[in-house]
Amino acid sequence: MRTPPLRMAGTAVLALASSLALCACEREMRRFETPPDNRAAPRPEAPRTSALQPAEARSDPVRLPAGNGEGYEDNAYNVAQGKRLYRWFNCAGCHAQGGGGMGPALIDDQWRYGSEPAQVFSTIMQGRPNGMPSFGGHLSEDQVWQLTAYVRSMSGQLRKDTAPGRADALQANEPEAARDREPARPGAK
Amino acid sequence: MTAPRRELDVSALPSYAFGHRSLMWWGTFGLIAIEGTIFAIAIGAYLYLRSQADSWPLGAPPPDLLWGSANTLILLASIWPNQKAKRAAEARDLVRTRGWLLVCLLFALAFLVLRGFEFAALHTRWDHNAYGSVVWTLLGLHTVHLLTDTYDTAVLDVLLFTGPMEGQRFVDVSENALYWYFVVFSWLPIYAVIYGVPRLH
Amino acid sequence: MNDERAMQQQPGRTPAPPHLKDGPGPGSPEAAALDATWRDPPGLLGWLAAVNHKAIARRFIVTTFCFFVAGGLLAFVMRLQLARPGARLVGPDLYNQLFTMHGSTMMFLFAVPVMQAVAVYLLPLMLGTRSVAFPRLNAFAYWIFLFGGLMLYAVFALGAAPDVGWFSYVPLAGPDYSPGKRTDFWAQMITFTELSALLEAIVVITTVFKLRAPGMALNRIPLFAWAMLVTAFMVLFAMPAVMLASTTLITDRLVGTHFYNPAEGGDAVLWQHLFWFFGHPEVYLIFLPGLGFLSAIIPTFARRPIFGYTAMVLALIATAFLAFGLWVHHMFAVNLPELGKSFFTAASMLIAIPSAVQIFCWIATLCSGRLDFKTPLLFALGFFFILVLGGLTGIMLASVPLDLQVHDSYFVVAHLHYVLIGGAVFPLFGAFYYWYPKITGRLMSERLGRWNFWLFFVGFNVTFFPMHLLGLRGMPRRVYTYQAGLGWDTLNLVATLGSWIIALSALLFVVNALRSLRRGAPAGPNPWGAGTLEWATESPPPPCNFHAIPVVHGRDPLWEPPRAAADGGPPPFTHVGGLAAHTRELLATTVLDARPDLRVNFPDPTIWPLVSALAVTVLFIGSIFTPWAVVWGSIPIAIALTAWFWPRRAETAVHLRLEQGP
Amino acid sequence: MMDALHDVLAPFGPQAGHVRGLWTLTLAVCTVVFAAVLAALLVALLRAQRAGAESAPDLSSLGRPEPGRRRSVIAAVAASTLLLLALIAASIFTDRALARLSTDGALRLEVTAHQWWWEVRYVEPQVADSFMTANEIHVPTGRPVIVTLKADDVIHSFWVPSLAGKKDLIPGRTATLNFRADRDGIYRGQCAEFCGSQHALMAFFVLAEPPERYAAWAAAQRRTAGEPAEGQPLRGREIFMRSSCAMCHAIDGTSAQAVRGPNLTHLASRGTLAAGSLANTPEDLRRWIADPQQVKPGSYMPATRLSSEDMDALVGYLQTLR
Repeated sequence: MRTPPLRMAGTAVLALASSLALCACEREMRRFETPPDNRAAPRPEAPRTSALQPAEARSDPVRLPAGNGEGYEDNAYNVAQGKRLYRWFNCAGCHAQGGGGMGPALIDDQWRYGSEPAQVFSTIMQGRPNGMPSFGGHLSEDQVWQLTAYVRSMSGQLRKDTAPGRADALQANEPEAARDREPARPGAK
Repeated sequence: MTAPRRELDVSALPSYAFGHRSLMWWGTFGLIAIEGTIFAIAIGAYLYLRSQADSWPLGAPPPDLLWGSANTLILLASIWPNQKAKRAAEARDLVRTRGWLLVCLLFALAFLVLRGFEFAALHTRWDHNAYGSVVWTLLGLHTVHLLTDTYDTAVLDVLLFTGPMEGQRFVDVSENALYWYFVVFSWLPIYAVIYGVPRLH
Repeated sequence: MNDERAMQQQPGRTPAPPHLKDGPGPGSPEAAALDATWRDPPGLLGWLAAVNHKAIARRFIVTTFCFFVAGGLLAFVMRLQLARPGARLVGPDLYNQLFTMHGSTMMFLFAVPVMQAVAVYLLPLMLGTRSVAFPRLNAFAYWIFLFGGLMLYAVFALGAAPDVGWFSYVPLAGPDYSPGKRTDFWAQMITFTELSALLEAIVVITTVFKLRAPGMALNRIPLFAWAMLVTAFMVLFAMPAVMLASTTLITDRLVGTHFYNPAEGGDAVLWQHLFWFFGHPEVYLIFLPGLGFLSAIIPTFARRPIFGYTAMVLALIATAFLAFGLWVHHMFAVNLPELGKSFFTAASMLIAIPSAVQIFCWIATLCSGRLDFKTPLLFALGFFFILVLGGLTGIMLASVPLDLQVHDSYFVVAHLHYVLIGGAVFPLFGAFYYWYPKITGRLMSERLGRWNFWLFFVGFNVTFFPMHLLGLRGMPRRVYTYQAGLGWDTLNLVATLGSWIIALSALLFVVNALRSLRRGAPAGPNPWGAGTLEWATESPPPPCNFHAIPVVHGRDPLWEPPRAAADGGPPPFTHVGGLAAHTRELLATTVLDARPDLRVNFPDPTIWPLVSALAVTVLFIGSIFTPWAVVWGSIPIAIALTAWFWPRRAETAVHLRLEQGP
Repeated sequence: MMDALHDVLAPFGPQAGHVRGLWTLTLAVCTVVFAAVLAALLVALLRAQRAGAESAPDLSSLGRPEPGRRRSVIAAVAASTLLLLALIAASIFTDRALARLSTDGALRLEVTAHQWWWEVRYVEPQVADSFMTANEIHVPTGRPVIVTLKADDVIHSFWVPSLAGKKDLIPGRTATLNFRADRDGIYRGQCAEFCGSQHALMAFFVLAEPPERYAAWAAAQRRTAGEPAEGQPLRGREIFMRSSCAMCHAIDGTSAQAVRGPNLTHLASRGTLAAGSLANTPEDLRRWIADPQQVKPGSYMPATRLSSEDMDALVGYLQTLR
């Protein structure tokens, strides 16, 4: 006697499940093969100086990448990889845990060179005048996209269910997943 | 030879009773065993983390005694109305049961309000360090029990005022009081750990 | 509550005239009234509202068995991957999900719940009563278990299954190394299933203590009931540890607590202590009910009462106590004080003694009995071979030096499967063949049963015995592949072949179970000539289990019927009478010697346990994504629980008519 | 690939030897017990009569006790208890023996486990004499070794079956493991605690050599990488420095000093690549650099796509790092 509501409930559940399926899949997938378009050619023109300063910023005009980092920001694994690379390549050396230091703060999203994934990507790839080194050629493109995703998570620009939780380290500030987009913090260079 | 059918007539037996004769008592006993174990293990975790740390508490002064102690007193005092309610229930005196249950409820609410101040007086947050995490967990666990038992008492009292009445309700009141005693007495070791252990040297 | 009214109007629910009291046996109008009273309401809604222990237990058993099959298939895929070195059938990510799902399924969704499910079906029948205590709580426990298990498999289908092992060691399972929600789903699955197990423990304890038939003093209850009682008490004290552990893990991951962050004063080893304080008793939670099955099967097919009843009971209790004193033997490779380790070595070895006592008592029973070689007995005998072998390798693992060599190697994989499959699954299959006729009214095919047993026995040993050698040759656990030329190839291939045999035998079992539903020979009340009370009523039992609750005069009531006193004194009571037939009224007896104590009103079927379970599910799953779910999620729960406990005026009126103060 | 020993039952040092002894004893006892129990069961099954379900149960045991049976059960339980006590004693004595391994003039190592490789640091009194390597531990035969165990990320476990039992490496804690290799040989070890995607391919090797061979090897390891010859090797180093390699790896004597991946100063002197996943041949090295995910899915080494002559140059340079 109660079939119509049941059928409705059924369809609702189905719809919910399928939408869940989509987000869950892209959120949780771990692609272990290297993307075919992944270029990491060495950079003959710029000699490497040190691990912290792989190369001076490039003077040639900024080239934005084709894509906008699709498949990286909505994937928890890639964001986590980005967090690891942020630690490995000592980004904290200048940007601290996002609070900023020698380099600008990253926990607000008011960025001099734009906060779009593509802009962050080219900032990392090509470097910026007065400090930000160019990692192009020293990092493979998927690594840079992973870093980009993580850097954006630091200012709460990512979905909460892909942004990282706390690290197994001393806590500078709250976990990325707990952050909301903040307005620019005055004084942060 | 096997005996002829002979019936054991139980129709005259009581249909409810207090204490361990009632099924409710055993249900409550089970809950108390579970919750007690959880508290014990949480305290164990606290002491374990302390044993791993060079200094304790980590990066915070010991919590202020004021609110915690005040709460302990209120909680101990709340035994009295509970005992009254239990007695009244076991005497099947509906009016006095209602009344005393109401008093218990007031105690519980007062306690919950103070509990808020208690959290503030911990001087740490769950996400500061392991000490903060475990203290908040201990206090949080106990608060959850308070909340549930308070809600339970409230529902029961509303039922006594409005709902259909039968003897079994008195048993429920009596078991509710039993559970409240557990909430009270489980607090004492937790109080000792949260407020005492950080002051040990 | 319009659904309540809908139920009141169902044909099955027309209340019988209140004057009817039970007592007259089957066939009487009272009997018909009792059946009408205790039957679950018809219709879909009635099905969802069911509280009859047999209905819930049947669903529970079927559900756990489905999880068993699912977990088995996962293991089968793992064996295929490991058949050859360097195979690429599944990659590391999927493999890690497979073995995590396999372990979690078998431990949390099969082994413990299936025992409780069988107990929920059998205990009231064995103890001579009409329901488990707290039937609505029992229904709630089933629903919550079902939803927890479904959640885990849903996320597996979505490629978001946990992948850090059923033990989820931090920091690998922590926020820094397990991104995404995979581990959170695992942690909440724990919360679901352990909540269910804890509630079932309360149900079992209360049922065994308060709802026994008159005369069934504690020293007369069937050993299976003893085993379940001891198990239930172990659950009360073991499960909270893992619930606390999974909660702290999820708060570390979601709200940034630092229980397991060494940099902020946390400690990864704390997790291991919490987990294994639960995890080792867990093994005995699975093992003790298995012993209970054997103690039910062996006397029946040896045609004599069990030898050494008291020793058996004491052995069960001793096992329970010792089980809490040996969790550290899972952590010998962690640098802990050596002296402590020696203590845990001793405890881990001495726990073999209670098991030995029971094994010897069973052998004594068998050798002085007259044997009836039916399939259940075959599985019981299979237990002796496999469990004893597994127990002996367990003694090896209890020794620190040996453990440091074989710990976390395939030797342990072999050991734990010998213990768990030998100690739990073989008795469980035996129990299934033994009680299937009681549950369905038909016997399973003996021929298929023997094939089922021998294939399982052979396949099991072919699969798992080589793993001992693999471990000794240095093959670690939880590897998704291995390189050629390490001397592991052949043994792995053999193990995989064995897994095919097991799969075949499991298939035969399913076929047998399904075929016998229709084609099985009618069983009658007591096909095995057994002595315990569940065989006193017809098969399948009527909704009220017993039309007249029997009075018990011995440990095997059907073998020791009441006898007229020789000196011409008053004849002994044979059955109980005087319980209302038009409402769910039950006899409660005293804890120790089961003297009649109370007439207890039992609640009617209701939809609210299901609704509450759904509300709890919303909270648990919501809290994976936002901590605030704990706040807003608790409101529907409060509402549902209140509606659950709120008495209906109609019911109360009925109760009042029967009320009698203490 | 190096064919190496990794068998609990084939010990090549005192530690594994003690355990082997205990194993033999325990196995003997357990076999006897197992046989005895099965024999008893078999006797029971053969002696007992047969009967069907319809036959009346034998209730005689209710009336009178069964002293004979009780005695045999008690005897059996007593016997098993004694055997267990004996095994406990044996286990504890073996423990003592393991602890008694003399560590005079021991070689000191520091092993740090990473996902999914082993960093090995030889700690010498003079800092200058200390040196780093990865996934390959050379030890002098007959000299005790004290290994300090640390973990960089998650829990791992250090296990060389032929030499000693395992020990966990836990972040935030340190542990030590002592062993001694009494015979020359190559002993395989592998991570025994599940540690993520590549737990399966996280092997290492212990090479026990005569003291003089060890000394020569250590001396070679202490040398920094020399200037590569003009042409291909030199170009290879340029590529190394300018591609992603230098972001994670160190080559002593060059500006590459990163510590995220294995130290490559003497890469060519090692038997395997990627924690025992590949033989250290030019072809496999190429494969590994070009696409690590093909060899070790989930490993943290990024693919480096180079033109084939660049790759030749790079591999050529790495081959010179002996």
